[in-house]
Amino acid sequence: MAEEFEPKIVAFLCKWCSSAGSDLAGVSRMEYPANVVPIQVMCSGSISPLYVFSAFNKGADGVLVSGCHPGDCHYIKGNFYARRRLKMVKQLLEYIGLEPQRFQMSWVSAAEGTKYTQVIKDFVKELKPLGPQTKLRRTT
Amino acid sequence: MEHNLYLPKLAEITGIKEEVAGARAIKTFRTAFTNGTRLEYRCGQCAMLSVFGKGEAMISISSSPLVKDYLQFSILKMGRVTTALHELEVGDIIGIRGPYGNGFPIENWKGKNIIFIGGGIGLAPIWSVLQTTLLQKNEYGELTLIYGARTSNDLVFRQECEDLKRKMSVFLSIDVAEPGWNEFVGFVPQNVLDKKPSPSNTVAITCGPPIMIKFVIKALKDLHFEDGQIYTTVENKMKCGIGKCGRCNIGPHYVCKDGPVYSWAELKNLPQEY
Amino acid sequence: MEKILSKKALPQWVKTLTSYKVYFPKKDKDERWNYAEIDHEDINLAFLNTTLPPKKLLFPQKELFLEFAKTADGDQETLEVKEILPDEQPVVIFGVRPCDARAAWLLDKVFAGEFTDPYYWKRRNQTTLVGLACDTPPWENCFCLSVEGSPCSEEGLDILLTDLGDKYFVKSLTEKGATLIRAGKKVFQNPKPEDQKRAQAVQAESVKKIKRQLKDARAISSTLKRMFDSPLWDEESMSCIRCGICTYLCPSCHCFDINDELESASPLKGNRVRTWDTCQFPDFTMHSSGHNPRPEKASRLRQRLCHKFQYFVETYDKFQCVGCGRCISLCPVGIDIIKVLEKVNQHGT
Amino acid sequence: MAKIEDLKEEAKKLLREGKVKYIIGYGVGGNGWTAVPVFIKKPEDVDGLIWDPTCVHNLARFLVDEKRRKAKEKQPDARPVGIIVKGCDSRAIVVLLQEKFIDRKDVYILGVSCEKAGVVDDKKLAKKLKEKKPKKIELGDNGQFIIDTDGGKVEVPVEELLAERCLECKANFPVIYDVLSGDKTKRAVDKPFGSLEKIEALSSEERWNFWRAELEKCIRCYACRSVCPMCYCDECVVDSINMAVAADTSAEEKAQKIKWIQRSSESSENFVYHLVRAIHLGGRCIDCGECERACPLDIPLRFLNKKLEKEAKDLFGYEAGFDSSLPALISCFKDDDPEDFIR
Repeated sequence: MAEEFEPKIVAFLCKWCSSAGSDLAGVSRMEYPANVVPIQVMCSGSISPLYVFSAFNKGADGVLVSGCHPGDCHYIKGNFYARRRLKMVKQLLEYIGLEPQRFQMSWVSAAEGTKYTQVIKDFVKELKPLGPQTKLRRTT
Repeated sequence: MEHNLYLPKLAEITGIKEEVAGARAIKTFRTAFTNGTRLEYRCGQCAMLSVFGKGEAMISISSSPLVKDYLQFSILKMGRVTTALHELEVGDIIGIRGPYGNGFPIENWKGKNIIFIGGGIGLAPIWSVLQTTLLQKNEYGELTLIYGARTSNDLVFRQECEDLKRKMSVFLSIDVAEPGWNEFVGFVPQNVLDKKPSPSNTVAITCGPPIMIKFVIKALKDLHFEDGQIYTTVENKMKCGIGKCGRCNIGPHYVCKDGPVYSWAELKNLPQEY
Repeated sequence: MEKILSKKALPQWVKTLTSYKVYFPKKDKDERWNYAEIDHEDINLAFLNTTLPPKKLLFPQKELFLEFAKTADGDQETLEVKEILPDEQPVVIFGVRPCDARAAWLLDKVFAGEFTDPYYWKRRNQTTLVGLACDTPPWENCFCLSVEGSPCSEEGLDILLTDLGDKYFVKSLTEKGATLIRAGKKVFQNPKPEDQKRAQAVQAESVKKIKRQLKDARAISSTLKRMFDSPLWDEESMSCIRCGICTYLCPSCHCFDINDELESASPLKGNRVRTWDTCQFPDFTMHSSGHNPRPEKASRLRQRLCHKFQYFVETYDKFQCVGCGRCISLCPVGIDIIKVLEKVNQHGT
Repeated sequence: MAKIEDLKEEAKKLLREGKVKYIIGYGVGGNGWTAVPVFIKKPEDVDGLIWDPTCVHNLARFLVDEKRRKAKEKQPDARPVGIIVKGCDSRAIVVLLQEKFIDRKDVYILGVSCEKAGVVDDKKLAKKLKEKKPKKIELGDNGQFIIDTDGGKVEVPVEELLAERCLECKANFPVIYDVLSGDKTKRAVDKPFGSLEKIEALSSEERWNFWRAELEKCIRCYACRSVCPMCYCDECVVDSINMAVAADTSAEEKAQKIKWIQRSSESSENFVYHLVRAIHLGGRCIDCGECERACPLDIPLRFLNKKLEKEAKDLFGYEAGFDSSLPALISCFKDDDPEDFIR
């Protein structure tokens, strides 16, 4: 059986919620695909669109930005700003022709270990049929 | 196709001496080519050092051409490549291509007194000439070194300068007084005016920050030095080193190829854009 | 060697050039042309001039110099540096206007001399330039006559075609040109005497049609020498927006930058790459200390004009400007090199 | 198009009384008929000012240069700068004010109304006139441009030559001004985002092939960034070469500056550059169309910013450049901002 395509996902996880959620999933020995390269950031609001474009440029097959649920943000408004800014990023990426499923956003609180694994499982399942991301990847 | 000019030769770092610590760190590197070859060069010429992955930087060769077993560079930590160089250790491999530039015309200074006037890292290009004239002491007149830096911690080749005092007159200076400092306090141009070197049968070489060179030349003119007796180096930004990439020019001259050493008689007629 | 080539036979000639990579001016959109590798249908030379000059094929925006890679076997790390030269591939560029070919001839001077540039010369030696004389000036800002060029000049070209209506008068100028003609020999006919006369007539006629003019350009060189500190540069560069159009689109501008571009940091792998650079960007001359000999727009407009009309003249006794007019027509704020130089002349006298 | 005689009188008065340092306006360019930016310092030069359908430039760009020049002067001349603005340009000034980049007292705004016309797209004009060389262009009385060329007078309905942005114009007359020339008539715009439809109608693959073919041509001359009044950063984050170095910038800072993209115009990195620029203009771009006009290779850059302008309006009800007291698009939010895409 040809060795199956394993998508590489870069996930920006907010330190206070999503990163803690992923730790909880780990501590509770939950099974979920190991395709994720987690990058812990102080807040989902600190994600500059340049990080997303650069991740795709450096070869990511999927990018996830995960932050706290609205109202839980340690900095009160960070995730609200992220929601608006990254919606613009999503619309722009779709507009230039990148497969929409490649860029996802999610709210995962520190207690939602299971939701974190579910988000990752769904994400990998959606990315597999798409194959490697060749559009924004640097070739030379 | 003969040798590709842009292709650096690999060299190993054989020795690193930390001259100055702190923000304006300076280190002296000794290098030897991995294939054992030598570099034929004149004092005052430069070489393009490559740190692969970071880029290239044009650095003047501070060792004398008469010294055969190493090539020495004194490097101030300033930007991307020089910072990368400061992070290297003995045994690491860098690239060296060159030599570039015209170098000092020391062959027509036989029998003349020579005054070296340096500021900060400006002593590096001077050191090559100073060592060469020192090794052939009998062919030249009296040698004098006037060298200064912001603080005593910023003085390069500090120990070597102290040893030099036995062979030639050395006048050090720092910009602001410090406890335990008994030599001149003030800027290098003031130190030159204070020491009043005589212009008869003398050549003056000055290297350092552009602002210091400007005032040193003014000071030497006040001491009745002729334009042709004053030499300096122009340190413009360089990338190719062979007069093609177009950036280091002052007027029609490409400093990397036609310079960096200029007498004030020549430099005076070129546009003052350096 | 002079020949006649009927316009209909042009595609046959191109078909015989199997070992060459063939470029023709291709219409992008709205009357804009650029050189592109052709597929055999759209071969025609009814074009004005290309936005990007043939320089982009001789001196590309990106040129790989060398490749470096660190391979770790055990704790022993070895660094390997490999030279990358442009690949062996003979190239033919059709539809080169005489001014752009003259610019290539100027670049030959820059990249030769005491230090020859192996990358430029590898491409230049394997490229054959087939010129097309301008019977009418392609653009309104052409002023090749004023800078010692002409609509039918031959410098830098291997073959010069002159349009005689339904056929071309073909003049081979170099060995490379001759081999190209020999490759398609049965396609050509021998010229009759009246063809030669017609060709000279067309060329003489084209010289009269150049509208824009830069009066006594040679006098400008000496005037520029005295104008270094003139306030004219501030006034004229006030509207400049410091972009790279006038230099990147200029057929004879050759400034470049060399940088290391990483594929991966550890293990270290990447290339040293040459890319176009422009004297209009502040970082062109900025020392890493932040000191910049040319900090303001004025000093950079002065550099661009002095390099082309004074420094190059003092070094090679030639203007580095070929009068193609691209920098005039494509400048977003309409800085006109002819107008500025005319003001230099007025200021000078 | 408004006749700007009243504006010229105002300009002469301002210069005579020394109320403004200089006036940024449009003058006749090198080819004798198209407009170029001019900087008028003396009252007698004011007659050189023109206002016609070739005044395409967004002069607000030069307020950025003025601010940089003033920052370097030892004793800065605090007088405002006079500037002639069309409707779209005035919205650029509003955004600069909204972002506190310039103060209102720094600018004396001489507004001109486009009324029922706008500016001409030079490519449409060239296609229409073919070989004829234009010498002058004016607005006729009943909705047509009168162009006299070396082959006689040509009359063309306004809609056929207007620049795309004028066909979708939201501000026929300046939204902010000290003096206004011409009356406040609006031209009806049926589809404010009509030009986007042909791209949005394409499939995802087709859109990708369209943008890849276009952005592959980019030679990184950065004219789109240099001509844009909203691109006023001293150091562009996505530009691998320019860095604002001051005397106290440490060596580590210079060494550790991240090169997000390389300097060679490699296709995927052209995307990163243009996408980051488009996002940084989200909710700030006022569609003056200068980036597309300046691009020497005719990359349709306007469509990147126009898309985000449409998203900002549809998703967040935000329109740039109308109210300088509003917070910027991405520095505010609403509770009902869309979050359907969030899991």
